[in-house]
This record gives sequence, C-alpha cells and structure tokens, in this order.
Amino acid sequence: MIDNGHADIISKLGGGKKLTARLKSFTEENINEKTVYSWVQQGIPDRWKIAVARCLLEDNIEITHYKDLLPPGMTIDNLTAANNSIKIFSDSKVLKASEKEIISNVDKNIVLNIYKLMLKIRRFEEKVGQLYSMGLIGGFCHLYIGQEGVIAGIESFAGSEDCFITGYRCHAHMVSRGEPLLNIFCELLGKKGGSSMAKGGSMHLFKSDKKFFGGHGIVGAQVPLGTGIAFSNKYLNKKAVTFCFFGDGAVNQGQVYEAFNMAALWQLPIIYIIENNQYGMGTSVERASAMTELFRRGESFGIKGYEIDGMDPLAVHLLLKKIYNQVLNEKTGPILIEAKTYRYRGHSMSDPGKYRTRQEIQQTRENRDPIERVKSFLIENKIKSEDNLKKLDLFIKEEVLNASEEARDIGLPDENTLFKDVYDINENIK
Amino acid sequence: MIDNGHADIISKLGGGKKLTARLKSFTEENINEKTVYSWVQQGIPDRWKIAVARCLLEDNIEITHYKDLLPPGMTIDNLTAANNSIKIFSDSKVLKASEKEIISNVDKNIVLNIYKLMLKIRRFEEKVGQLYSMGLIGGFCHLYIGQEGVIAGIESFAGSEDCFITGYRCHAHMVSRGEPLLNIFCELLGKKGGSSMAKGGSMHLFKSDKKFFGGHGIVGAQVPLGTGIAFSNKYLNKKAVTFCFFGDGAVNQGQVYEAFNMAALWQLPIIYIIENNQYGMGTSVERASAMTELFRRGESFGIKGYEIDGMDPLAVHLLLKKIYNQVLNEKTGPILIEAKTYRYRGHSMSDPGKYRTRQEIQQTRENRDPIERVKSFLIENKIKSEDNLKKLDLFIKEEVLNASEEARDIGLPDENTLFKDVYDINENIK
Amino acid sequence: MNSISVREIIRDTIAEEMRLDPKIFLLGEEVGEYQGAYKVSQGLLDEFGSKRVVDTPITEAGFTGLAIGAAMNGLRPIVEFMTWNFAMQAIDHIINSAAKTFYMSGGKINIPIVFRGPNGIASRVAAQHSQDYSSWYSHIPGLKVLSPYDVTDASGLLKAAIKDNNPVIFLEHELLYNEKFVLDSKEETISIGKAKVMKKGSDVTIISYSRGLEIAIETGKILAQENVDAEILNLRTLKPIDKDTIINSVKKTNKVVVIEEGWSQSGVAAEVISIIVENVFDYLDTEPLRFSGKDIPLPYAENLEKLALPSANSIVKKCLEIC
Amino acid sequence: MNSISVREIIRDTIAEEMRLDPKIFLLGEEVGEYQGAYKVSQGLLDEFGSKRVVDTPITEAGFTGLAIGAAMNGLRPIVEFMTWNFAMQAIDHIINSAAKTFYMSGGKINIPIVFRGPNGIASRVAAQHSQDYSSWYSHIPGLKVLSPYDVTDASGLLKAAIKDNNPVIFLEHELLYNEKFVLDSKEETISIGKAKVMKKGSDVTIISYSRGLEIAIETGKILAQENVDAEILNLRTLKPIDKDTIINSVKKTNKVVVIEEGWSQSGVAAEVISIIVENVFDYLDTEPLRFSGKDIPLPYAENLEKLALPSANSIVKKCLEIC
Ligand SMILES: Cc1ncc(C[n+]2csc(CCOP(=O)(O)OP(=O)(O)O)c2C)c(N)n1
Ligand SMILES: Cc1ncc(C[n+]2csc(CCOP(=O)(O)OP(=O)(O)O)c2C)c(N)n1
Ligand SMILES: [Mg+2]
Ligand SMILES: [Mg+2]
Repeated sequence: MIDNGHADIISKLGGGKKLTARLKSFTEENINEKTVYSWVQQGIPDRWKIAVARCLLEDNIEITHYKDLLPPGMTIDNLTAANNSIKIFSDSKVLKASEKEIISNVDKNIVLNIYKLMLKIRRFEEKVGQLYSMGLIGGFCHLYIGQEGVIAGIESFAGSEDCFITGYRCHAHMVSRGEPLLNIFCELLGKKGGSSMAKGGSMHLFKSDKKFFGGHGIVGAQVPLGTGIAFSNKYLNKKAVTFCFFGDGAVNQGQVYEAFNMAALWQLPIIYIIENNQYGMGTSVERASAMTELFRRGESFGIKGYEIDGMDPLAVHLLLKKIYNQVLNEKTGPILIEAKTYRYRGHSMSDPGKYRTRQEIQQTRENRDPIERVKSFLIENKIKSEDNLKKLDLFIKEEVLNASEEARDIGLPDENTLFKDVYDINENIK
Repeated sequence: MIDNGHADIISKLGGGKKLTARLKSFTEENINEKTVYSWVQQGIPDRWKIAVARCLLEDNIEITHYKDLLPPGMTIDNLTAANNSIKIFSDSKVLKASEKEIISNVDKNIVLNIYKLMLKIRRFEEKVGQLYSMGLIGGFCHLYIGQEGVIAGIESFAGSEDCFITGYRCHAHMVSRGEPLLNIFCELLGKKGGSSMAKGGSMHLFKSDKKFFGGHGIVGAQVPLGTGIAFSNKYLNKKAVTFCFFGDGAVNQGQVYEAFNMAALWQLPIIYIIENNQYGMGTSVERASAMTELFRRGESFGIKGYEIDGMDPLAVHLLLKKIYNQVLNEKTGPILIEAKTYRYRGHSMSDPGKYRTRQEIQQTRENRDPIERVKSFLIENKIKSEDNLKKLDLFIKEEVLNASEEARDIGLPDENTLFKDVYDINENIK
Repeated sequence: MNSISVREIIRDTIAEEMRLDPKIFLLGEEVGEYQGAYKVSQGLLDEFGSKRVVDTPITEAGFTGLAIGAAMNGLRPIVEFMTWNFAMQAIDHIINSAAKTFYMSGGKINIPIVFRGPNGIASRVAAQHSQDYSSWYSHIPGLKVLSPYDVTDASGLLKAAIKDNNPVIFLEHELLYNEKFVLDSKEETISIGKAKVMKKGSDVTIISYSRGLEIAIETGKILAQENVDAEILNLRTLKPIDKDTIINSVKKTNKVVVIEEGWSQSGVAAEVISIIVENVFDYLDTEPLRFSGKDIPLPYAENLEKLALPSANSIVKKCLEIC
Repeated sequence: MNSISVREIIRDTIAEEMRLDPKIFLLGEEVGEYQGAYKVSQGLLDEFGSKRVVDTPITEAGFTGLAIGAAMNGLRPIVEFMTWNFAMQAIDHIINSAAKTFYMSGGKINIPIVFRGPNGIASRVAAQHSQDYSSWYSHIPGLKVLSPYDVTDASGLLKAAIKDNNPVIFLEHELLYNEKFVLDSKEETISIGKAKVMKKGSDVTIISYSRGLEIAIETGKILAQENVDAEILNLRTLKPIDKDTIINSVKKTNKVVVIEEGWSQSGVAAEVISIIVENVFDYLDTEPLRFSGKDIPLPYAENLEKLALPSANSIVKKCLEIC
C-alpha cells in the first residue's frame, strides 16, 4: 500500500459508504461501495480524483495536502468554481482568430471596406484635430484615432436596421453610418447645415435615418438608453441588434448594471461593447476597477462576455459576426464584448496627457495600429498593392479636405433658430 | 487499438509534438513527445484527459463528441470556466454548519442571548403591528418578523465599535444595538422623547452612540453610505467592521455596484449583507433578478460572496464570525453575504400581500422559524427547560408592553421643535 | 352624474389611450402583478398583458433610461415612479437624456414619454418620502409639467400628455387619489399650457395647483363668509405656465395670493409672483402673498407635520388684512 | 498687492484647511494624479498623499454616498464634481442622504461635507454640460448654498464651508477660474448668509451672483456713463439668502434689476423678486426686472450660445427705461 493519504481521505469523507453515495451524484454510471473500499488499499484512480477532491472542498477540508488529486490542467480555484456553480456558469472568454482563419473566412472586399472606413475615420479625425487647434471648433472634442478597428469591424457586418448608440466620442460612428462628412464638419464648426443644426456640437451627433442614436455626454447614460432601444426592437418584433458602446471608465457606472440586469431578465437583443482604451480620462483601468477583466463584468448578472482585440479589425469582423448572428437569429439575449483598444490622442483636445508615457503611445502605434495591420494584410495577401493604397489614401484625404473647406465657408446658423426644437410641436394623433 | 477517437483528437490538436508543448504549460512535470505519441495507440490516460480537453476547448473544437475526456465531477462548463479564469476566480460559496459543529463550537450563553434578542425583536414588532392597526403609528411601517435570525446572529459577535446601517426595515437594528424600547416606541408613535425627536418615524431610526447609522428610506442608498462608513474607519485606523444590510430588491440598484467596486478597489473593511427575504415588495427575486444567486453579485467586481441560511441564527453566528474575524484582523477587504430569510408579514403594514400564498408563509413559519429553531436547540441540549423559556417570553412581553404603554402616555413633541435641527449650528473650530 | 376618484380616472385614461395605440406601454415598479403600489394600475395587466404592463426591478435610473431609449426608437412609454422621490435616482435621464435631446439633435430625435406618479407630501412618511418637485421640473426647458387637481384635470391633462410628442412630467398627489369628483364632460381634452378659473371672483386672486387647491378652495369659502369674493385659479400646467390667465385675473382683482405645499425658495409661487410683478405691477393694490410649505424637511410627528404645511386659517387671516 | 486667480485661491484654501485638520480629505474624479480636470487641485496630491486626495472611479452616486457615509462617521470630506452637471447622478444622496439626515435623526447625525465644482455654463460645451443648478439647490432646506464671484468670495466662503458642520453646496464657475483679483485681506473669513455690496449707488439696485456679477458690474459701468448710479449686490450665499441686505438696498434705490445666467422659471431671480415684493413692495417705484438665461437647452453654435445668455447691453437699455 502506497501511502498517498488516500485511506485518510476516504475516512475524512465519512468512509466508503458515504463517499460512494456522494460520488454517485457526480455521474450516471454505476459505482459501488466495494470499489470505493478498494481504493483504501489501491489508491483513488485518476478518473475519480476530481470528484473526490470536490467532496473534500465541499467539507472545508484542506485540499492542499492532497495535491496528487489534481491532475494537470486543474487547480483548486477551478474546482472551487466548479463546486460553487450551482446554476449558471459563465463561459465568458477571450476570443482570438488566427491569420489563417481570417484568410480563409473573410471576403477580400470586406477587408478592403474595413480598411477604407478606418482610413476615412482617421483622416477625418486628423482634420478635426487641426481645426480644433486653429480655434475653429469649440468646447470638448474627443477624437477616435487609434480605435478605428472596433467600429469598422462591426460596421462590416451590421445591417441598416441595426441600432447604434455611444458616448461623446462619436464622430466615427457618424462616418461609419454614412453621414456626409460635410454635415459633420458643419456641426463641429457650429455652422448652418450641421447634422444637429449646430445645437449639439462634437459630443451630440445623431443620424436617425441610419439608427445612430447619438452622441451622449453623460458617461454611462447610453447604456440604459441603448437597452431601451433594444427593448423597443423586441417589442416591435423588429429583427435588429443594438450595438451599445461605452468606455472602460463608464463601465463602473451603476446604471450599466441596472441595464445589464434588465437586458438579461428580458433577453433583449443587444451587444454591449466596452471600448477599453485603457484610460478613462487620466485614470488607468487598474486605478478605477477592482476587477479588470471587464468582459466578465456581466457575469454577476448572467451575461456572457468575450474579450477581443479591437486593434485587429478582421478578427472583430470574423468573431463578432458570429455572435451577432446568434443574438439576431437565435435570440440568445444580451452579450458583453470587451474590445481592447487604445487612443493615440488625449482624452479630449484639451488633455495634457501626463498620465502615460510617450513611449507607451509610440509602441502601440507601431505594433498594434489597426490600419497598418490591415494594410499589411492587403499587401501581403496581394489584394491591393502598396501603390494602390497610397492612391486610396490621397483620395480620402482630398475628400476630407474638400468637405472641411466647404464647411468653413458656410455661415453661422440663423439666429431665429435659437428657440426652434425645444419642443416637438407635432401632436401624435391616433 | 480501441477507437475512442483519441488519435483523432491528437491530430486535431496539431499532432504529438505540438500537443506535448501545450500540455507542458499545464504542469511542472516532465512529459515527453514519445509518451504523447503513444497515446495515439493506447488512448489518453485519465490523468491527462482534462488538460487535453482544455486544449480542445481553447481551439473551439466541439468537445461534446469526446465525452470520455470528462471524468465524474467535471463538466464542460467547469472546464470552460477554468480556461477563462485568467486572473481572479471567485470562490463564492454556500456556507453550511451542521448541528454537530454548532453544538461543539457555540457557547451556551451565546445561544441564549441570540434567543433572547430574537424574542425581544419579535415581541416588539408584534406590538408595533398592533399599535399600527390601532391607528397610532403613521406612514409606512415595515416589520422584521421572520428575519430575526440574521441580526441576532450577527449581533452575537459584533463589537461596540462595529458599525451598522440598513434601510427602512430598521426597528430590529435599534433593539439589537440596545436602544431602550421606550425611545423607539416614542419615535414610532410620534411622541416627545422619540429616538429621532419624532422627526423620522419608523423608517428613520438612528443610534449614533452604538454606531447604528440608520434607517434610510431610499432603496439601496445605504450601500454607498455604509461603504463610506467603512472608508472612514480605515482612514481613521479604527479596528471596526461595518455591517451594511440591504434587500433582495435593493440588490439591483446600480449604486450598489459602484460601492462594491470602490470597496474592492480600496479594500474596505465591510460586510455587505443581502437579507434575501425573497420579495422586494411584491416582486419575487426571480421576477427582478436575472441572476438569482445573489451571493455571486459581487464576483464581477472581485468580491467574494457566501450564501447562508439566515433562518439558522446559530450558523450565522458560527460561520459569519469567522468571516468577520478575517475582515477585522486579516484585512481581507469586503465580503458579500446573502442571508436567505423570509418575512412573515406584508412588505409594510399596508401591503395586501396577494403575490404569495398563505401556505408559503405558513410552511416557512412551521419549518424554518429562527426562534423555534433555537428554542428547540435550547431544550434539546438541555440549556433551558420549556418552562424556563415560557417565563422568559412572559418577561419580555411585559417589558415590551410596559414600554409601549408608557410611550402612549407621553405627549406630542413641542411645537417649537419644528425648526430645530434643520442645520447643525455648531461650528467646527480647529 | 356619478363621481369617480382621481385614482380611477388615471387608470381609466391610461387604459383608454393604450387601447388606441399599441405603442403605448406602462412600466415601473409593481405596476403589474401587484396592481400598482397605490393601485393606480389596477387591472391593467389583465387587460394588456405583461408585454405592455411591465414590472421593473428597483432600478429607477436604469428603467427610466430604458424607457427613454425605447421612446427614441418609436415607442410611447408611460413611466410610473412609485413616488417622485425615487425619480431623483433617475433625474439625470429625465433632464439630460429626455428634456435636452430634441434640441441637441437639432430636432432629429423626439422623446414622446410621460413620467407620472405621486408627488409631494403623503401622510406621515417623513422627509425622504415627502418632497414636492414641482418647481424643479418646471425650471427645465424641454419638459412640460402638469399638475392635476381633480378628475377633470387628471383625465384631460393625461390624455394630452400621452398624445404629446415631448417628455411630460405628470405630478399626481397621493392624498388626492381617493378624492371623488364629477367629471366635466365639456373638458374631455385639455390643452397643455392653460390654467383654469375654478371660481370667478372680484376681490382677490388665489392661485394654486394640485392639493394646494384644496386649501385655496377652503380659503375661498371662508372668505366668502366674510364677504370677500375670491377668484380661484388652478394652474394645471406648471410649464409652460399660463401667464395670460394669471395676468388677466390680477388685472381684475388687483390682489393676489399664491399657495403651494412645496418649499418657498425659488418655488412655484416665486415664479407666479415674478410673472405678476413683471407684467402687471401697476395693477397691484398691495404686495402679493405666498404661502408655502415651511423651509424644513417634512417631520414625522402628526402635529409637526401639520404645522409644516400651509393652512387655510392662517391664509384667511392674511387675506383679510389685504382685502 | 498681488492678484491671484480664482482657480489658485480655491486650491490654496483647500490646502490651508487640510493642513489644519487631518479629517478633511478631497475626493472626486481626476483630483489626484491628473491634478484636477480643471487643475483646481494642482499639487494637492503631492502635498497630502493619496490617502487624503482620492481619485475615484466615474461613479458619482457611489462616491457621493461614500463621502456622506464617511462624514456621518467623523470625517470632513470635500467632494469635487468634475462639473455640477454630473452631480445629477448623485443628487438623491445630496438631498435625501445629506440635506435631510440631521433633521430626520433629530439632530443625532450631522454631515459636515462640502460639495464643490464648476456650475453653469462653460464655453461651447452644449446643453448636457451647461446647466446652472443654483435655484435647484437653494430650494432645499438642510443645504447651504454658496456662489462665489471673485477670489475674496472664493477664499472666505470656502473656509466657512469647510468649517461648517452641514452639507454645503459650493458652486464655482469655470469661466471665472482664470480671472485674477486682488484678495481683500479684510475679509479673511466671510459669514455664510451675508450678501456683499460691491458698489454703493443710489439709483437702482443690481443684484447678481457668480458670473452674472460680471455682467452686473459691466452694466453698472455703462450706466454710470449715463449718469445712473447703480448699487451692485453680490449675493454670495444663495441659501440662506440674505434678505436684509437686499431689502435695505431696495429701500434706498427703489428700483431693482436681477441678473442670472440660469433659467428664469423658479430661478434665483424669481426668489429675489418675491422677497422684495413681499417685504418692501411700497418702496418700489417700478416693477423689478429680471434677466436670465433663455428658456432653452444651451446651444453649441457660438452665435446661438451668446444669444442664449443675458448681456449687459440689453440690460442697460431696460435699466435706462426705468431709471
Ligand atoms: C457622469 C459623468 N461623469 C463625468 C464625466 C466627465 N468625463 C467625460 S469623459 C470621462 C472619461 C470616460 O472614460 P471612458 O469611459 O473610458 O471613455 P473614453 O473617453 O476612454 O472613450 C469623464 C470622466 C461625464 N461626462 N459624465
Ligand atoms: C429608490 C427607491 N425606489 C423605490 C422605493 C419603494 N420601495 C420601498 S421598499 C421597496 C422594496 C424593497 O425590497 P427589498 O430590497 O427586497 O427589501 P425588503 O423590503 O424585502 O426588506 C420598494 C420598491 C424606495 N423606497 N426607494
Ligand atoms: Mg477609456
Ligand atoms: Mg426583500
């Protein structure tokens, strides 16, 4: 008899008889007392070690003394978790797509469209930054530069009935939903013809015909609002998914969890997307969040979460499309996505940005830039030549420049619009 | 060669060489390629099945085809969880104490004190119910009858420096912290000498000398407030734990999670106690909460949770005392407790209570009543005789009656107190 | 004619409108299976089912935001707050997400939504459950604020609120729910923004709204015995407030008294008085008077609670001094 | 004498008080490592460390409740709201947990806490970031509400606020942060509840507070050129409001103009005017005037934003009509 302590274990668990009964609860197969008694002499077979270990844990018996009960791939934490998962068990996880998978599964045109959209957003935002520095844009102005992969990856599969909502960092969503750049520039410059009549400015952009519901200034507010949009789609039997974007700072707002609970309770068709750019203003995720695996922030409310690399727009396309289809077609209810991303610029145009090093930004730009990443993909896979892409860039730059110049030439909004649209003067007559 | 599909598995995982490398990441022991190759013929040994299964999962390969990889006690959910637990892994769990443990670990005097306190609370609340029905108490009035085991179990080990805070269902906390019954009755009856000068009434009781901070009417508000009390204790280096009580309805309020996050981030000495009496007003937990294992509501914020039977006050004493000591001495940071309990009366005195059956209440009373439970314990373990306990009850009833009669004889508060205590007119001079 | 309670008329009006438009739904705490914390929604779950009568978790910020989001996308929610005190948890959404969005979006996104529930004091529920939010909400552009007194008000104003394409704050009063009145069939619909002359008079104008009107009416009766003929105005709408009706009455009586249960500082009476002095200063024979709730959190004790609120007797006394 | 900016004086005052009492601590979003979103707390983390200068997650309701809880148990928190707009998320705690508790507990639990941050409009930040909460907070018993204009106000009032044993609302103005003034050493401490006569005059009383005072002063200067001698009052404290100083000034000038950036309905001006007509109606030569922000959510466009706010020129015109 090898002294592996197994006899001891069996006695601590109340003897062979009791143990047999308990082990039966773990399996449908027939296990009899005799077999279990035999383990006193022969040791517990590998196959049964885990079940025995769980019994020990359940009884608060120190399991660390019996390390050999745990095979490779199993830790005490894992077991404890198994023991405690009484009903649900979140299978939140990190999603990854290999280059191979992407090559064989993503259409070339889609790759190109993603690239174009990202580039358009980047060039647009760069121009906005310039105009702001020239004093032509007022108030707060939050650029999306660096994060383009997230929206472009999602836009690549979203339908026109799908709904979008986000915070104040909303220029990219307008571009992505197809608003003419001129109207956005006019809004930012506070001109006639602005997409919000120059009433909202940078933080309050909307495109109702393409179901983009803004553009909200209060951190976290868009999460219940987006949940309500999903509620209305379900109520109206519309086949549509709502994409609700918010930041790693917003993720701590209480109303987010009130919304999560209702979305899960009522199984609403919504995908929450945390754009984790690692800072809420000047505060890093670690300094703001006790639990930094943000994709697991829905678990306590029964919402499955996935982490994804938001700097890999093709992976976003490939992997989130699957999830999107489940939400749309299989009515799986809400899903939480944490897209790891990064912003190269300050929080807003007025952020001195002393909370992070230049090096950190530089390295991310060099190693993880979503545009460069897709560019290499296009070239390496011979979808487009470098030359081609250069021309494309010039073309987009020109488009952006023209729109901005045109906007600058337009006048201020009419003064008599001051009191317009405080109230909707139409009456709903049924 | 048995066709258990193992050869297939190994090939799907990229062959023996690749697999060997991956398996090494699960263990410190030496495993070599030859061994792994041999599995193609001989099958994967039980000991390695779990690690292999995790590889399959990681690669999104349908594991259901390979059921024999999972030994008793291990489900796919468990494995998935194991795969996804990157950093933290909650070991929230259900706590239980056997009668044996209680007998050998709980002092007889403590049992008796717990009993006395519960009885005092019950008789007090019964009298309050009577007075309310007679029209002598105004406004809302929420009785604690049925839930006495929770507060009594906790009071049995709490120190005088420890802090308490709860919602509007707060009479028991006053009794438990030792406020003379007369003052509480005066408050409820709106009389001079009321513990809040007859300004607060039933929902707003406070006992600052014993660190009971109320008595709050806004569902959930006490959770950040309690967290702040814990913050101040840490700031002031006081050795004290804060007990913050709230309901199964309150548990959905967003501010609860804002508080959880800060408590975990700053490792505050606080024990959150969800008194899950199964209804928030007329709404059952299932109709209000997507994830009904409320003790796991802190997991997404890095807070460990325990479920406990709140109808078993001796278990509350025994098990929570341990946790309390950890929080107090080992500075483990916040803990979340879900105490399963039940209220026999309506939500408030004006609740018609049609959302549950009489039978449900009756059964709980008969089978789970915390007072009856401890009474039996006292008698069975010969700590007190039935007769003894009867006398005790009479004594307490008399005490309650006297206090209530005395309060009824007292006059209304002076009218000139109307404008008193709107502001604290003392100045803090340092 | 039969009389009906304010509680019932609100329920009936909601039901009537819900029958007309499937996009209208009611949500809030305990509105469904419990039949409403104050039984206002009694029977609605039975008639309309749980899709349209939605019990929410206790998460005011969350369900208010959710309802506003639903309104942005084409539904017409009626949000019941168990009491308006709890709406403070959600007030950011009411103001920032509902009131401001139509303007901020340049008219793109309208929010047809009604927020309703009991406002102000109840009986003996103490400070946290007894606040009157009339002046706060009527301070905010983008909102319409309605404050019914009797069943005619409640029915006509609620219909108008539900049909309106803007966020509407509908301030009920718990202590009026049981009051019975005869419905005035000539006022089936009421325009938002119009006050009502409840009683014509020539000596003094008494202005109030909601339960303050009970005091106003009582004051009027006592004054009548003293041969003072008071005109009594029911504001009905607090925003946009009906300046014309106020002004015209004061032009006639040259004296004015404003009654409110809420606190006085920057309250509703302060606004009414400011409107009057701005517009018809020269018509005033004497200083306008206001009678408000005392400037304290509402106390629990019966005698103190009573003292904290305006009473007809003290108002009559002052009126007789100026009349 | 050297001048100093409002931003700096607030910082210096906080630091001074923190040196005196270890129970005082500052918490809020970005107050520490970032040195304050508007740099008001610059350098404080360095001096006092992260125990006393606490960066919070973006959870206004949570950290406000937490600070109030800490105050209940003996600390003296200063809560910075990045702007007061975001305090709407926390307003339930400010009102229900802070303002009402001392009274509700019969004087057992006091809450010594200061809530501070920029209030009202900033430049071009649009409706959700531009609300003036002066009248809302000054409506609430249990709160004291302070509204500094210059560095003397800011320093003296903030000291008084931090020393006070009650919840104090301290409404700063972003567009005044950079303004420099010479500190009046005769006013090292300022009593809460007292207004200040900024300029004596005999023809008309102009009353304002916070940045409205800039307009008031400008108005006064232009009027002087027209030989109108305006008396200018700085309210300083909005609650409890200083009736005596207002009344005494109007008794002298017999004419009054009130300026506020906030909305007019049940605003601060409405209260000031009501106080005047209630108390010194007979002293008034003509109707009191109020100039408020327009009754709309603040628009983004430069020209519209300007039009939405009161301006000295239009005020002067009206003043000349009544003087
Ligand atoms: C309720 C509220 N609190 C504070 C702010 C000020 N604020 C604006 S953006 C921001 C940081 C948000 O960070 P995150 O959610 O990570 O989004 P990101 O800016 O990184 O996209 C803060 C604190 C606000 N707008 N609303
Ligand atoms: C913010 C807020 N919303 C609603 C209410 C009304 N209300 C009072 S108690 C209650 C139910 C709370 O249930 P739970 O948290 O389970 O506590 P219990 O009453 O069961 O002890 C509700 C909805 C309130 N007081 N505050
Ligand atoms: Mg961020
Ligand atoms: Mg409950």
